Amino acid sequence: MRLVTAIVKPFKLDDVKNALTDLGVQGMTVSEVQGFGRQRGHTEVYRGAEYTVDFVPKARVEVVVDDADAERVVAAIVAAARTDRIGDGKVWVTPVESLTRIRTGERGSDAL
Amino acid sequence: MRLVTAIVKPFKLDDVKNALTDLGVQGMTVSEVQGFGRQRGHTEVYRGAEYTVDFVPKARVEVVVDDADAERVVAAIVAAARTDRIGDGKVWVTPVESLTRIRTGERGSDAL
Amino acid sequence: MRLVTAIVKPFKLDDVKNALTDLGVQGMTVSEVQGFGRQRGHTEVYRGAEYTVDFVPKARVEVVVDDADAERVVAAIVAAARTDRIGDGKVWVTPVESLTRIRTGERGSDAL
Amino acid sequence: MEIDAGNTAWVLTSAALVLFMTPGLAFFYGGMVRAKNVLGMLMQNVFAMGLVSVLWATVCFSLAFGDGGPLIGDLSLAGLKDLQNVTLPGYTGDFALTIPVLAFCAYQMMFAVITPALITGATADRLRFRGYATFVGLWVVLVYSPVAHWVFSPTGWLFERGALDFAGGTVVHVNAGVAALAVVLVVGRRRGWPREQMKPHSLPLTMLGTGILWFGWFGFNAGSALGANGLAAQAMVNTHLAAAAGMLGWLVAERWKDGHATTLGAASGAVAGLVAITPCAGFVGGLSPLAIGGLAGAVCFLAIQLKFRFGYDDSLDVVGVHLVGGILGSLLLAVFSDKAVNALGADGILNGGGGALLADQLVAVGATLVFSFVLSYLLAFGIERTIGLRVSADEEAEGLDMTQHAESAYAFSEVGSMGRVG
Amino acid sequence: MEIDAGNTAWVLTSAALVLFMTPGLAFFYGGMVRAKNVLGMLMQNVFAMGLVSVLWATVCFSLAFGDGGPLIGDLSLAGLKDLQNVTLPGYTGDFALTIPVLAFCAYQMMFAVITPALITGATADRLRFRGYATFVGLWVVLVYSPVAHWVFSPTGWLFERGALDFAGGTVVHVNAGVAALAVVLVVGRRRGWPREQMKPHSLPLTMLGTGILWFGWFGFNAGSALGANGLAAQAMVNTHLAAAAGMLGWLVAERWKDGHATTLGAASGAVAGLVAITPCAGFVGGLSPLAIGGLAGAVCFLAIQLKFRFGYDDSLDVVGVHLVGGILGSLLLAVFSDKAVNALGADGILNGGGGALLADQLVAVGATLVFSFVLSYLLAFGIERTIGLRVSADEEAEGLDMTQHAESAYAFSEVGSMGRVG
Amino acid sequence: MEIDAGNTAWVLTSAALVLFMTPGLAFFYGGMVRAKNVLGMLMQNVFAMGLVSVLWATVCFSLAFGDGGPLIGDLSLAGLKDLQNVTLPGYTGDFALTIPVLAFCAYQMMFAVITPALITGATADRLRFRGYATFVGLWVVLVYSPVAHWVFSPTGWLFERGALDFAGGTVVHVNAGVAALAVVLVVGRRRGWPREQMKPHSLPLTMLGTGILWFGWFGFNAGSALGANGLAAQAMVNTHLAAAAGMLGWLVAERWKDGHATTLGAASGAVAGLVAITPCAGFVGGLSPLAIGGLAGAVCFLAIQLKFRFGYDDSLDVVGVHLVGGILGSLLLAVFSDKAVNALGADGILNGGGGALLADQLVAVGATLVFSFVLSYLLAFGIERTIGLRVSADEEAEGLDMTQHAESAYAFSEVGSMGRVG
Ligand SMILES: Nc1ncnc2c1ncn2[C@@H]1O[C@H](COP(=O)(O)OP(=O)(O)O)[C@@H](O)[C@H]1O
Ligand SMILES: Nc1ncnc2c1ncn2[C@@H]1O[C@H](COP(=O)(O)OP(=O)(O)O)[C@@H](O)[C@H]1O
Ligand SMILES: Nc1ncnc2c1ncn2[C@@H]1O[C@H](COP(=O)(O)OP(=O)(O)O)[C@@H](O)[C@H]1O
Repeated sequence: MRLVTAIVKPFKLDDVKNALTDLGVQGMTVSEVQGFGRQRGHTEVYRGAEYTVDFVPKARVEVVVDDADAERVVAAIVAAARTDRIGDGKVWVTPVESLTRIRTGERGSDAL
Repeated sequence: MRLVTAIVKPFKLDDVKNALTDLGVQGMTVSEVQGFGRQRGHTEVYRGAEYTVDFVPKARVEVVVDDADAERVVAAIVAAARTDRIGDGKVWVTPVESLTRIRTGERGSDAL
Repeated sequence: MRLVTAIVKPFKLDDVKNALTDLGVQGMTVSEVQGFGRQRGHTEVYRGAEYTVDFVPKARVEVVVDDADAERVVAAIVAAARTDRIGDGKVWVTPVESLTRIRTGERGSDAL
Repeated sequence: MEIDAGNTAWVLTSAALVLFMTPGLAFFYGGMVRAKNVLGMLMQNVFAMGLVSVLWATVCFSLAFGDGGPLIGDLSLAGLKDLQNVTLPGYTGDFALTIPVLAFCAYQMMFAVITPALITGATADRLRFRGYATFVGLWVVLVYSPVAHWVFSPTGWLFERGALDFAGGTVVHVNAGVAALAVVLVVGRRRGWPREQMKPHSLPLTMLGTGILWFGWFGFNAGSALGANGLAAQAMVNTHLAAAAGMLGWLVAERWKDGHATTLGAASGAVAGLVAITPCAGFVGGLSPLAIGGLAGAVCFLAIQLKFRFGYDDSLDVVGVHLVGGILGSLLLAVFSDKAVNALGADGILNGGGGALLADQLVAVGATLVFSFVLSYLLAFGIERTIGLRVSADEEAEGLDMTQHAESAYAFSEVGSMGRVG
Repeated sequence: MEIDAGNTAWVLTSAALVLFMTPGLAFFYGGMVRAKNVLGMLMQNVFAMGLVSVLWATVCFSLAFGDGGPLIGDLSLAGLKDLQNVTLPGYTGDFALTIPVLAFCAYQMMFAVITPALITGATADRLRFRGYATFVGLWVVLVYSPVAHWVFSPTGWLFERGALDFAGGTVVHVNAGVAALAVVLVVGRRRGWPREQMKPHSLPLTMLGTGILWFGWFGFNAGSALGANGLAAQAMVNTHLAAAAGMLGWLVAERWKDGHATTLGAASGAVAGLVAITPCAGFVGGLSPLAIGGLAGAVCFLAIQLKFRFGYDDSLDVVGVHLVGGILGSLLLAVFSDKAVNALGADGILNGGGGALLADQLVAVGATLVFSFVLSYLLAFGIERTIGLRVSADEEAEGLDMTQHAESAYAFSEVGSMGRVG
Repeated sequence: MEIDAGNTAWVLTSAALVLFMTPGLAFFYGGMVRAKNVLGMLMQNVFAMGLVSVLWATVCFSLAFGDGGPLIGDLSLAGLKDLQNVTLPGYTGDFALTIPVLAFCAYQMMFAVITPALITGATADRLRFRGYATFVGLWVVLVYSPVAHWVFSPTGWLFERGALDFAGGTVVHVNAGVAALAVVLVVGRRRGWPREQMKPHSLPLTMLGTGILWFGWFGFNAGSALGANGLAAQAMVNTHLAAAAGMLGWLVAERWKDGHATTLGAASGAVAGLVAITPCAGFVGGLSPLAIGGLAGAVCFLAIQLKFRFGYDDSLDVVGVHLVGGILGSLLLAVFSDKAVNALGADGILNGGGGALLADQLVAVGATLVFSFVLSYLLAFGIERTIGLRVSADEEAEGLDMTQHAESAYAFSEVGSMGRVG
């Protein structure tokens, strides 16, 4: 199986979630992250002292999928998260050797 | 080596931690995540407006282990995190090419 | 490509970020995590009741890099995050099958 | 008539209580917005404490209580010129002050501060700071001061006509409520509303604001007796009971409609009750505050649903609570008013006063609605076209805190707040 | 005796201060619970401001201060029937009021509001809202009103007997504290207690509550002089010094036992000192408040450990602080009381008064303990068996905020609070 | 002269308001520090409410207002010995009290509490609790009490000389501000300052503190009239207008320098204006508070940049705001003072009083600066060398909350706060 990890803009998360459910993906795991990249951070001022924050809030989406679905999932995420502006994020795919559903102990695709 | 990643119910985290330490696992990394899946979210009401929250708080556990231990670790997590109710979560295993302990620079199993 | 994941002490994050940018790394993703390991947690007291907290706040850094750069990146992180005290953390490397830049759809190294 | 220390002590205390309401309002509203806009909200309210106070001392107090005609005061008191020795026009005979004019001026100043601040709830998350500042300054001079003169000053035309407003049902709540509607119509909806979820980022902060508002409202209403006497005590009892009944009224209504009694509902209902009792506080007695407050709680709960029906984004329900609650209270006063409670008042319908008072109340409410709506709309429109009153789409997405004030409200985690100085 | 404006100003101010204590208590408790239960806690307290106030106006004030016998008032004042012209039974001669009866009624109302609210700390995280609402309503009528009559009304049997309680040591603290114990015994422990960790989710919120409580307590105690005079000043000094000494007493005790002086300890000790000085505030002088407060701080710190010994889950230590502190203060009064401070009081043991006062205090404390415990237990038991007073295991795990009120307290991150409307 | 109930009501109210300022200060400062140090900050402030109050009752009140010479009082009033019957030295004739001495004692006690608390902002994030506690105790006895005697007591040498300080410009702000500088020089900078970013962890908490401080300051300044009269009203108006103008002054200055009007700037400017008006509140009139406050806002904004120039880590700008603002206000008083406002005052330069008052003010400021700086430095130095005043590098990195108090401020997520009960 494959693990698709995507870093997207937080306000795009809902679109990504919907795109994936439309594909029939049944579940995903999301977390809050801070991104560093071409998209610069911003500057804050407190009592005349300037603070530069290099990190930008992003959402991290993890989806375990069958090997066959990986490419479609990536494409769906790219399509849904895209704003054509710097900072849209990345998607990467890594191999998964086994997946287990805790509730039932099912393995592999059945655990999805 | 292997990286075992588990998504579990937050209140089960302590049990998982204890199960792993009983197995002799020396360390793990935990993070807060939001889960989407068969377990539905909930509805909130603010001044008469209904808000549907699709995500459920989960805990994400990462453990790097020797190849030999991966299966036992997965089994231990499944046993400890199980409540037999929807939303118990998943465990997946991915390959790790190298592990380094920052403090000493040790590699591989020695870094555990 | 490779995904380098590092668990470091939060106050070392800035140094790690700078070390990586010096190496020419253009981006990374950071998240807040709780670590469990040799470095023990601490004890809190509320109205005479002692609470033991086993987890220590850590920062998790993820960097996708070209295969060729993986080792140099790991070394740079180790050098930057090291304080020679228990709890400095770990770095591990996992294989990445594909990387896509959402904004442009570029794949592989071009997506970095 | 000479100064009474007891009355002065109570009015000074009340002035302090009313001042405290503006930060209270800031927290009440601030807790309801998203975390990226909370400082913008707090700033809009706190800034009113600065700008409005300066304008009050320089011109507004004189415009509101100076010796002009029935429509507006004059500039004779501008800059607080020797208030030690002056007697305010109309404040003679039954209305003679037993407190220093400066104490009265300070007390009224706090009303002028909080009234425009009330508007900020309706326009949450989308006002440009510079445009907002301009609006507030002009509004308090051109809208608040005249209306305060009409209703509060014994020389004002509505006061002389016999309209009653003990502590600001029309001057404060109807006035700010309808102005809020006008500004909302000019600046439009928040992007994503009503589809996108914009839930309160900190209800405990909102509850803090609620507690401060309830506490301060005793100064607002009971202080309007301008003395420490039976009338002040009556006003305090009425204020508290209306808040209590308002809470219960709202909770019952929402439990019946949505199946839940919510914390935010309890807070909102209490405020609705407080708004509605404001004009009535010193004119009614017995259990009427329970009727007035309870009705206000239920009616305002239903009223806030209208924005979805008609599609105006009254973000934190200023129209639904302050405009509707203010009108309701001003009219219910004509029902429950009782001369046995306040000889300077009038008898309402239930006490055999007939409809005379109701007519006066309708005139007062109507005049305030028209005048305030028209001027507020023109002001907002003019500012939007010149300085700009609404932020850009990007600024709105990034949030007011960052874009208007270069700050962020919270930094709980080391990781979240990394960066370097300079 | 006629109305004095200065006295009225002070009592009105004090009423406002006491009202402010209930939100203060809500934050004091709310900060100590887990984030999933904070709204449930705030709601329980704020709701008391609504329901209890309405009941007070309709029946309780009359039951407590109306013209009944030594055991309970009557309904002659129900609905606040023309309080302008009435003289309260017993409030003649030395006890004649110099303030409007309505001001006294408002002031006492705030006491009735906060007393049942105190109970919520003991039952944190596990009460069903509907059952709680029922309990509070019945409790204030059936338990609070009679006890207030016994002790506060000059026609009450404990008052006549000579028992002293300046501002509510028995009526408020012993009464609420023992009721808390009763309800805890009915509803049982939180799941996981004491094994599982349930640490405070926001100590700054708790410190805010502490600040508001300390501030409001001046109205609670010094306001009970019912005038602005030397006695009120003495009560204020005593109140402040007892809070200060309570803080130090607690900190010393915990530093000695656990090795740390904690922020929560400072807050808890101050409250313990304030509880203990409440009955004494207008009867003692000199440095006795330091002794009373300091003792209370240390003793209450030790007392809160008892719940672990005996296994009752007094979650936020209402029993350990209010019951123990209230009893301690009521009895120490018999030691430090001084007629030189208050001619209407009595001399305690240290001032040559012998044990007479101690006997009366023991009777007052004992009567309150028995009456309040029994009725509270029966009420809680009856409600648990009918409406249900405790939430289900799943509801408890998910938290009161979501299950009782369909709300969540905080939404700091966009990711955390995603979702769609409707 | 006999007790007046109205005056007493106002002074009791003011005492309560001033007490409330210390928690307010705690939140104002607490919001500005990092999340790992917020409890340490709150604790330092709240602890002053405990320790200083006990010392005030036992010795300090007597040292400040007892019958000594021009330099210091005596111990005749130590332990608040029968204050009912005493007349305070110097408080006769024009200065005769119309309130109970105990009310005056309570009121002054609150000033003694907040003054050392002001210092904690400068030394944020690095004081060892035990060392801090020792410092505060000694400081209030050895530094605060004498200075209060010099300036406030009619028998003090600066008072007799003719120096004016209505509510504590020198006694409170210059005194605490220069002491803060001394302690900072002893303990040194926070590790990482100024390179590392240490941004405020909760500006809403800071805004809460601001609201409470503004509210309480009415008690601080208007209460210093020691009565409810025209002077108190004047002081209240001046206080409010100076806060308002201070806010605007700061915002204009920072917008011009950094291009942004910030929420923290609004709060800081209001406090700067309040500090500067403190000595002047009861001596100036008309629009002078706008000039004094506006100047203070702009000047303090510039003053806080000095720490970067000179490299002292005045962490939360106590020197820049309280020392600079206090000196500024004390000297501007010599410009704007007006006998028409207060016959017991003097005419300043603008009112034809010439430079006489300026000379007295310079002496008062100078004497306070030298005395407080030297003693504070020696105290801090001695404690650092014995008990230890600064935490270790590791403790500083881990934070005061954990290392000094074994607590953590927030636990919003279940995951973040896992663990087992020890
Ligand atoms: N090499 C990388 N490894 C891991 N995450 C990265 C990497 N490069 C970028 N990211 C993540 O992607 C986000 C967007 O990248 P950025 O360079 O800002 O814009 P874009 O992807 O449009 O070029 C960053 O905020 C970061 O979270
Ligand atoms: N395909 C997936 N990829 C990643 N995480 C998943 C996936 N499916 C489910 N999860 C995670 O597992 C959690 C539980 O899944 P859910 O379907 O709700 O229950 P169950 O695991 O019992 O079938 C989800 O909340 C989500 O965090
Ligand atoms: N087997 C593991 N898998 C994943 N993370 C680990 C593992 N062991 C340790 N960690 C992470 O590394 C951090 C440091 O480990 P620790 O044993 O405390 O110190 P050190 O790395 O110096 O031996 C831990 O807090 C945890 O976050």
